[in-house]
Amino acid sequence: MNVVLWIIFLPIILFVIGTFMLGYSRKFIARIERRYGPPIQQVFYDIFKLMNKKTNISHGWMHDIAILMLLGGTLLTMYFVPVPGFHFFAQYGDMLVIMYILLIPALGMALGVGETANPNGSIGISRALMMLAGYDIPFVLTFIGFAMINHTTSMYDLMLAQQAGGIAGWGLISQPLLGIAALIALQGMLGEKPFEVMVAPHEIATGPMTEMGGKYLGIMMIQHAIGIVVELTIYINLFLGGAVNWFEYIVKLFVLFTMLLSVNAVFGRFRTDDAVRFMWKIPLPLAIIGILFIIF
Amino acid sequence: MVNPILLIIVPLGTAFLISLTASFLKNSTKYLALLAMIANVWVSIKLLPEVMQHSINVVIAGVKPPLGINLFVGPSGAVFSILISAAGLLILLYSFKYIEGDSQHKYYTLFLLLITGSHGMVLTGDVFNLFVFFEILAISSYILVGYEGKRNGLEAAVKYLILGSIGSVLILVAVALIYQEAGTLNMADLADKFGMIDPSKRLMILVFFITGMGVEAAVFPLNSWLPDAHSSAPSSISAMLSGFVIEVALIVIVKFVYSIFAMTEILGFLSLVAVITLLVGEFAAFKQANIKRVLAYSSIGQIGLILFAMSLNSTGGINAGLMQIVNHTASKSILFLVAGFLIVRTGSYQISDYRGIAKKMPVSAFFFVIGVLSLLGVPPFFGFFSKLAIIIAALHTGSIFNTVMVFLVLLGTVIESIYFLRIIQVMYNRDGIVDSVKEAPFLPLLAIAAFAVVILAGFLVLPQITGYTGGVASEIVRKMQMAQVF
Amino acid sequence: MEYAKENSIIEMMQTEFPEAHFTVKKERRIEVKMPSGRLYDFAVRMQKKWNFLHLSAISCVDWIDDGEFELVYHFWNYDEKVLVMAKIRIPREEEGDSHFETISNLWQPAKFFERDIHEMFGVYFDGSEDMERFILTDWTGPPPMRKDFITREFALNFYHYREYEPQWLKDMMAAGEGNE
Amino acid sequence: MSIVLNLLSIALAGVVLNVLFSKSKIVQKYVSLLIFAGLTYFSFVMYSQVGEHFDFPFQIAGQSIGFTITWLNYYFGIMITGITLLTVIFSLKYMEGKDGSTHYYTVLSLKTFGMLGVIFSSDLITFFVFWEIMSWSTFGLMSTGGKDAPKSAFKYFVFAITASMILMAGVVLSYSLFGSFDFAVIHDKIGSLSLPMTGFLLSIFIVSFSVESAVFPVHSWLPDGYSNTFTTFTAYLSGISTRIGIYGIILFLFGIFGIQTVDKLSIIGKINFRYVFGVFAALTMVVPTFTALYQHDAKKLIAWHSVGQGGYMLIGLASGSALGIAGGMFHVLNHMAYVVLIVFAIAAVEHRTGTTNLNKLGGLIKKMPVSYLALLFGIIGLAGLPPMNGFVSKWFIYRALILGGYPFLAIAAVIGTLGTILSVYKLIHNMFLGQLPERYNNVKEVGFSMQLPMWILMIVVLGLGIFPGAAMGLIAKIQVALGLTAVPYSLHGIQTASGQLNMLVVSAVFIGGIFVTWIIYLLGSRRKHVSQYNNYAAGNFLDKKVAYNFNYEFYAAMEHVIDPYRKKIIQRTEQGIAGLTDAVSEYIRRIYTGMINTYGIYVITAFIVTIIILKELI
Amino acid sequence: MDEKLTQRSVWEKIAAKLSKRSLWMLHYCTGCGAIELPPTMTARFDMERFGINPMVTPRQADILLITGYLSVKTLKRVVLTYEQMQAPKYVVGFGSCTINGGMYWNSYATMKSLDRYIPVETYIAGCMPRPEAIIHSFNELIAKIDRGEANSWKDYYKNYDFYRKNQEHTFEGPIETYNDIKADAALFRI
Repeated sequence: MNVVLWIIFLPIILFVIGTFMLGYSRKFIARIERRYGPPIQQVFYDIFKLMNKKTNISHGWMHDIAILMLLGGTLLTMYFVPVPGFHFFAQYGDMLVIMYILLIPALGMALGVGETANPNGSIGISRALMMLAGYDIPFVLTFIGFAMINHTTSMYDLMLAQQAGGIAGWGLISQPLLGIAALIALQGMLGEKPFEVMVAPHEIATGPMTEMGGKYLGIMMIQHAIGIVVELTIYINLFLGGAVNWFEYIVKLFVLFTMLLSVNAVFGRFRTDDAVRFMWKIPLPLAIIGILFIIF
Repeated sequence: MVNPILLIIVPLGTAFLISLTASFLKNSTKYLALLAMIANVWVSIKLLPEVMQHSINVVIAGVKPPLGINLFVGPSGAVFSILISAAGLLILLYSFKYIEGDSQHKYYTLFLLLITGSHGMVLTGDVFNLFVFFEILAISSYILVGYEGKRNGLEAAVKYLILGSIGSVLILVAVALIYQEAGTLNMADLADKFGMIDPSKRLMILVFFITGMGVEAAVFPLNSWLPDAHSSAPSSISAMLSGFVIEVALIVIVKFVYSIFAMTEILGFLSLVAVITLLVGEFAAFKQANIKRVLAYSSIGQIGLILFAMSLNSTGGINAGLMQIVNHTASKSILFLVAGFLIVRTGSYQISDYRGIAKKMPVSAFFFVIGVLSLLGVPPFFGFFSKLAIIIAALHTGSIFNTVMVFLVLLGTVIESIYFLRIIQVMYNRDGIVDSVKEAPFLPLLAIAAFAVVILAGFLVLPQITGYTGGVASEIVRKMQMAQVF
Repeated sequence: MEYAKENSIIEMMQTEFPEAHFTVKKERRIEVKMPSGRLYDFAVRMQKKWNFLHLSAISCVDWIDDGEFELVYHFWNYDEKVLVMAKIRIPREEEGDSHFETISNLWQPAKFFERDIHEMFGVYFDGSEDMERFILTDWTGPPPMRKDFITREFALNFYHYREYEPQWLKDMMAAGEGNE
Repeated sequence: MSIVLNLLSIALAGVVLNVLFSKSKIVQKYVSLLIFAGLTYFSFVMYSQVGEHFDFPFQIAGQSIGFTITWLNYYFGIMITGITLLTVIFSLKYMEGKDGSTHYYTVLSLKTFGMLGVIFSSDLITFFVFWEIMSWSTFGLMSTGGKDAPKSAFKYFVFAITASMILMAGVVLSYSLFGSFDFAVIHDKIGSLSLPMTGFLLSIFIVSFSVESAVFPVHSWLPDGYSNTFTTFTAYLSGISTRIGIYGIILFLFGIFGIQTVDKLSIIGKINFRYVFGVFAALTMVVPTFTALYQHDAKKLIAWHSVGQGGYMLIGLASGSALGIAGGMFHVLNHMAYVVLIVFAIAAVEHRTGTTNLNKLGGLIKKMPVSYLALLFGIIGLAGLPPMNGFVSKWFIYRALILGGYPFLAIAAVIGTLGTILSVYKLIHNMFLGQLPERYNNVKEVGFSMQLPMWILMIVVLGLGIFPGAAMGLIAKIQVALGLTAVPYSLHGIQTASGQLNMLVVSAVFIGGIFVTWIIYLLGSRRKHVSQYNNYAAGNFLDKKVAYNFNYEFYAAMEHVIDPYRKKIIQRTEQGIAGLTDAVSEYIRRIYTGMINTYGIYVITAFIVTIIILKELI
Repeated sequence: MDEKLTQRSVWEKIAAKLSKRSLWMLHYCTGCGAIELPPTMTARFDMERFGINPMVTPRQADILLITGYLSVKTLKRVVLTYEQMQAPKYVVGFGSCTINGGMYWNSYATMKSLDRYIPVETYIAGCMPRPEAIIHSFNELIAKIDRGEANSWKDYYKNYDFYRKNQEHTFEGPIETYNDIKADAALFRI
């Protein structure tokens, strides 16, 4: 019975956590810029206003289906990532499945933005896909390293293996190289500042979101909120030993998010090929050396 | 029991008859030649079943060997005579339409002399007699090469003449040495006595004979006459030259090395020379633009392949070599005959001028493709079985040397398929520019079709063919004894 | 002889253009008045012979009383560092464009100076490649720089000017705070 | 045994009838349709006769030759006949009006005849005979259909003839080693061979099959060859023709040599034959997919991808674990389904717009929705995303590589996938998304006869994605037949001890997620459809004349990153070899100088040399 | 904006209260007022406190800020951008140039009053008002939204002909913005 409850309430819980985290991030960056910054619940207001818009511009049926694919894909990933107290679906699909499901929202958005027939959108998507190629390789390499140690590709078993060893068992501690490489790749995955070239407002008018307005942009923000929580949870499950209760989980979420935000607040924006070169010059060799340690 | 001597006398007689009656028979002399060839084919077919049981020995003019001249007709003699007479007949049919002009009778007399020479070389049992027929063969082919009277034809004929005469001088010296050492000219007798001759003398005989016959058999260093001769001779003649004249010379060398001199230890050297000939032939043909020269070089390549098969010192090898000879005679004749009318119709030797000719001459282009496919050894055609047999024979010996040679042979086939394919692609090119061209006349196409039938139906009658060639191979391998002759 | 350089230049030009009237306005500034027909030849010599490579501007003055437009061509010489202002008068048409020949085949920038003058004054330069409007693209009124064009009156009618008496301003004025 | 004979005789009848009716196009079309329908029917019905053997009446070199049916060639048989039927249905309309269509149908049936012969052969001779027929007919058709088709077909031919010569050497070598051509006999006697000789023989066969299935170093013929001919023929080629090489590799690696003998060939510790083969497969995955980024012609891009996907199949087989081999074999079927679907969509676009140049197309989704859907299903399958079948076989391959302890091969697979996603999005974006140029305003969707194959393949791609069990049953039978351990499978995925994949649950949750999003979507007010010219352009007015698309150099930044590493080693080595043969042939041609005195010197030197050599020999 | 506001439902009141807290401003710097925006956004005056963020595209913006004079060419683009924005949208006229032409009152090239071409929500007087004035006007706007009076965008649909006539009078001819205003009016049941 509680599985059904979890299925209904998990999206709402994660949406709320995600939106508060986004609000917190805007306040955090405002504080760094010595200004008050919007209230914590600002993102709720934004999402509400967007959903309440009277006109919603759509460029074709694919534009709408893409929005469904976008949030639908993220919800799918959310259910498959184990969260404290709920890992019912984890048995049906392992980390490989999660790694591929992560790409469905990206492809959905890409198709929708393509349909809007705006070159700014297309440039944004081509940059986003190039960034994807950049950060995804080190991230998957770190996962492969762990899967080889524990001879399993299921994320839930990896989490249990880490919890068995206490703090020392955490991925970040036992395999520091893989942990750091994955952290840098995570920065790219969340689209934080140094790797934010796909939504650069000044150059390509917020890239993919150029033609998205009204409820389309609202759903994209919902997806962004849930997506951030899901990607952070993946990192936590693989490297920070997962979470036993919700309090530990939220603390880890916010600590990790603050680390990423502090990097975001300080850095400018990489050009696309510099970002890809950075991703293939720093985290990738780190991960490869990490794997070599594991093999020999 | 029909007397094999007819195979030589009939063409010789008709040749002189034609030159006599040329003045009033004018252009109808060719029908006389046709009769002679038909007679030859009939005789050789009749001979074959008898010869398979026991070889026939015919004494000429009553004088018994070792003094008199005798014909020793074994399975090799019979098989080759069928090959020569059948190919000769078809090429004769082809040249009815191909050779015009009033001096036809000269062409047909020389044609028949060529046939006589080749029959003689294959059937004779006497070394000197072999030299005589070799001379007839060589001289008639010199003149035929220069028949068209154009400048490059004559020049090629002169070159062929000079080299050919060097070759015949060498053979003459060899015959003289044989007579001086072994005291006999009869092959069977020579085979018995050859062992007793002291080694240095034997070496000299061997070298003289092989080099002399090698010039005619187009082995690598000695075949420099072949490209010019074949490319400037009339196509029917070059079809005959590379069809069976070279093979006849080759089989004579092989017969001497195996059954008469019985010097099987030089086979390693022969196979090495063979592979060099193959590679030289293929690579030289790679860059050719003139279609006749391409076919000439490819003949050199095929000769190398046949010689390699023959010098494997096993009946399987010789059997495979013989099958390859049959395949080469059929497919190379098709290619030369088709090329003949390509040149006549388009008036140029350059391959690039045949762009899109398949639309205008579909039947000859189709036969050209079949000829090429069979030559390369593509499965459904006869060439595949012969090439397969060669490689099986080579690999059966198991020696590393042969495996390396097999890979070189395969490389040669790859090169060969590339340059032949380039020709086919030009012919079947879509945007053809050749428009004023008509299809070749019916009779030559019929002749080409007959050759094609041999290739296409080859695998149906495969057991019979391998049976005959097997007989020839076993005859060659066994040392010739005097007893056989009587 | 304080303007030695300028006078030497004037002599040089005077020989070729006797009917032109040269005056030295001040140090490194020469003014030339000439009949409009002779201008093209003058411009060709300036560029090819006398090394005045730079045409910095073509300006137009609307002498409405004389009924003429005055076109002023400003030529610069990099070596001598002297500016020559060639002034010519062309008749001024009331309606439609008044015409003059183009020198854009000698100098590239002339294209834009001529387009600008055509837009603002209505002088059509024959032979120029492109006489389209490019500043006042949506302009429907007469050429605005002409003397007979009263901008104030045009602006009020065309854009329906209205005074701005907002309520808060009236209250403030009534309370007397506005003007201390 | 009559089934195989029926198959081959029908295919041969196809060839003959096509030649006979070459004059009237209509009769030829429907005759070939009938022929291939018959072929498909018989190949599906054949499962009852698996295991039978049939011998030809005559022998070659004393060995009997013939056909046999095993589960492996039943599996490939279905694929060949199925795809040929779909291709013919598609090309009924596509080939209208194109010159060379008579040639097309004849050679297509000849090629099917060759391929069926190859997969059903039970000995090396039949295998080689039908292999030659197949490669010659591929060459025949590949040289028509495009303006520089002959050149690329010639390049294919050079590779193919070299491969078949190597194969011939292998056939005869094994005959001389084992005394028989028959696969079963060789399989029994393989153990008796010395290790280096087995290695040599195995590498001969693997090299000749790698040329046909375009493994890394010898793949450069495929992109030009496949993209310059008729597009429907490209579909047929990249769908199944290159996979006959994979069939050969499976047959020889597992069927004849057996996994045990292959594992014995180890050089140092883990680095055994399979690992070396895996490295080549990894290179085949990575290099072509990133070259595909550069292409701006749709057919070339897909041709490069069919090379890349071939790498996935090979790495699955090279992993050696039951899961990996099952993944490799399953990927053959998946790849066939989605790549043919993609090329059909490209053919539909080419049929309507006349071009496949990605820089000129755009916005066709508004005019050709069905082709868009087909391409979408295809690229999701090609990229290997969950709901489609590509994901399942890639998942098998990944797990096999990771758990088998090959991390760097797994990484090559990941890099390959990402390269695929990038270039595959460029394909669908440049063709169907973005602004619709003015000249394609009156383009219509393709007719029913072209849509039918697309719909069928879409159902196959989605069906296999959600219920992989349908094909896994056949693959398990093959694995058992080849003596490998079968993979425990169920209708919707696999259940192994160390992990479970349930595609049904994944798809169900995805549909659930979409439903929830649809509800949120309905919360907002109604959507307002706008035309493509009502777009944000920083305040400028869009008009029909200006092409407001971002198609040209879609991944410029990635090209900057990759360019330094693209040394074009392959092209340079090829030019080198070609130059070498030319130089050698030029040098040798110069031997025949044409002056008589040189010929004289040749004869004399030959004479002296023979004397010297023969003196030692005697 | 003169007739009495119809009675708003409870849901609309709540919606107004929530959506007033998040207004996105189209950073469209047309005139010299644009230089006043950065100070209002950054540390000293920080308009983000009120949930007002600068956005780049009209699709995502609620507030269209016309900062200063508008030449005829720029006016044409402003009308296009306005029509591309998504309702409910509020135009803020910035500086005296938008009210009655300001310093360029007698220029032939600049438009004199903005609300003849697009409905304007609030005006900010001043020849470049200071950030405090901008913040004040934004708060004024937020209060209007809260009271539900900020419906000037409906006015564009109600008397579209008036605006259309003025626009065509100023420009050389009708401009093609691919927006069917009449259909939209029916959509919003105005």
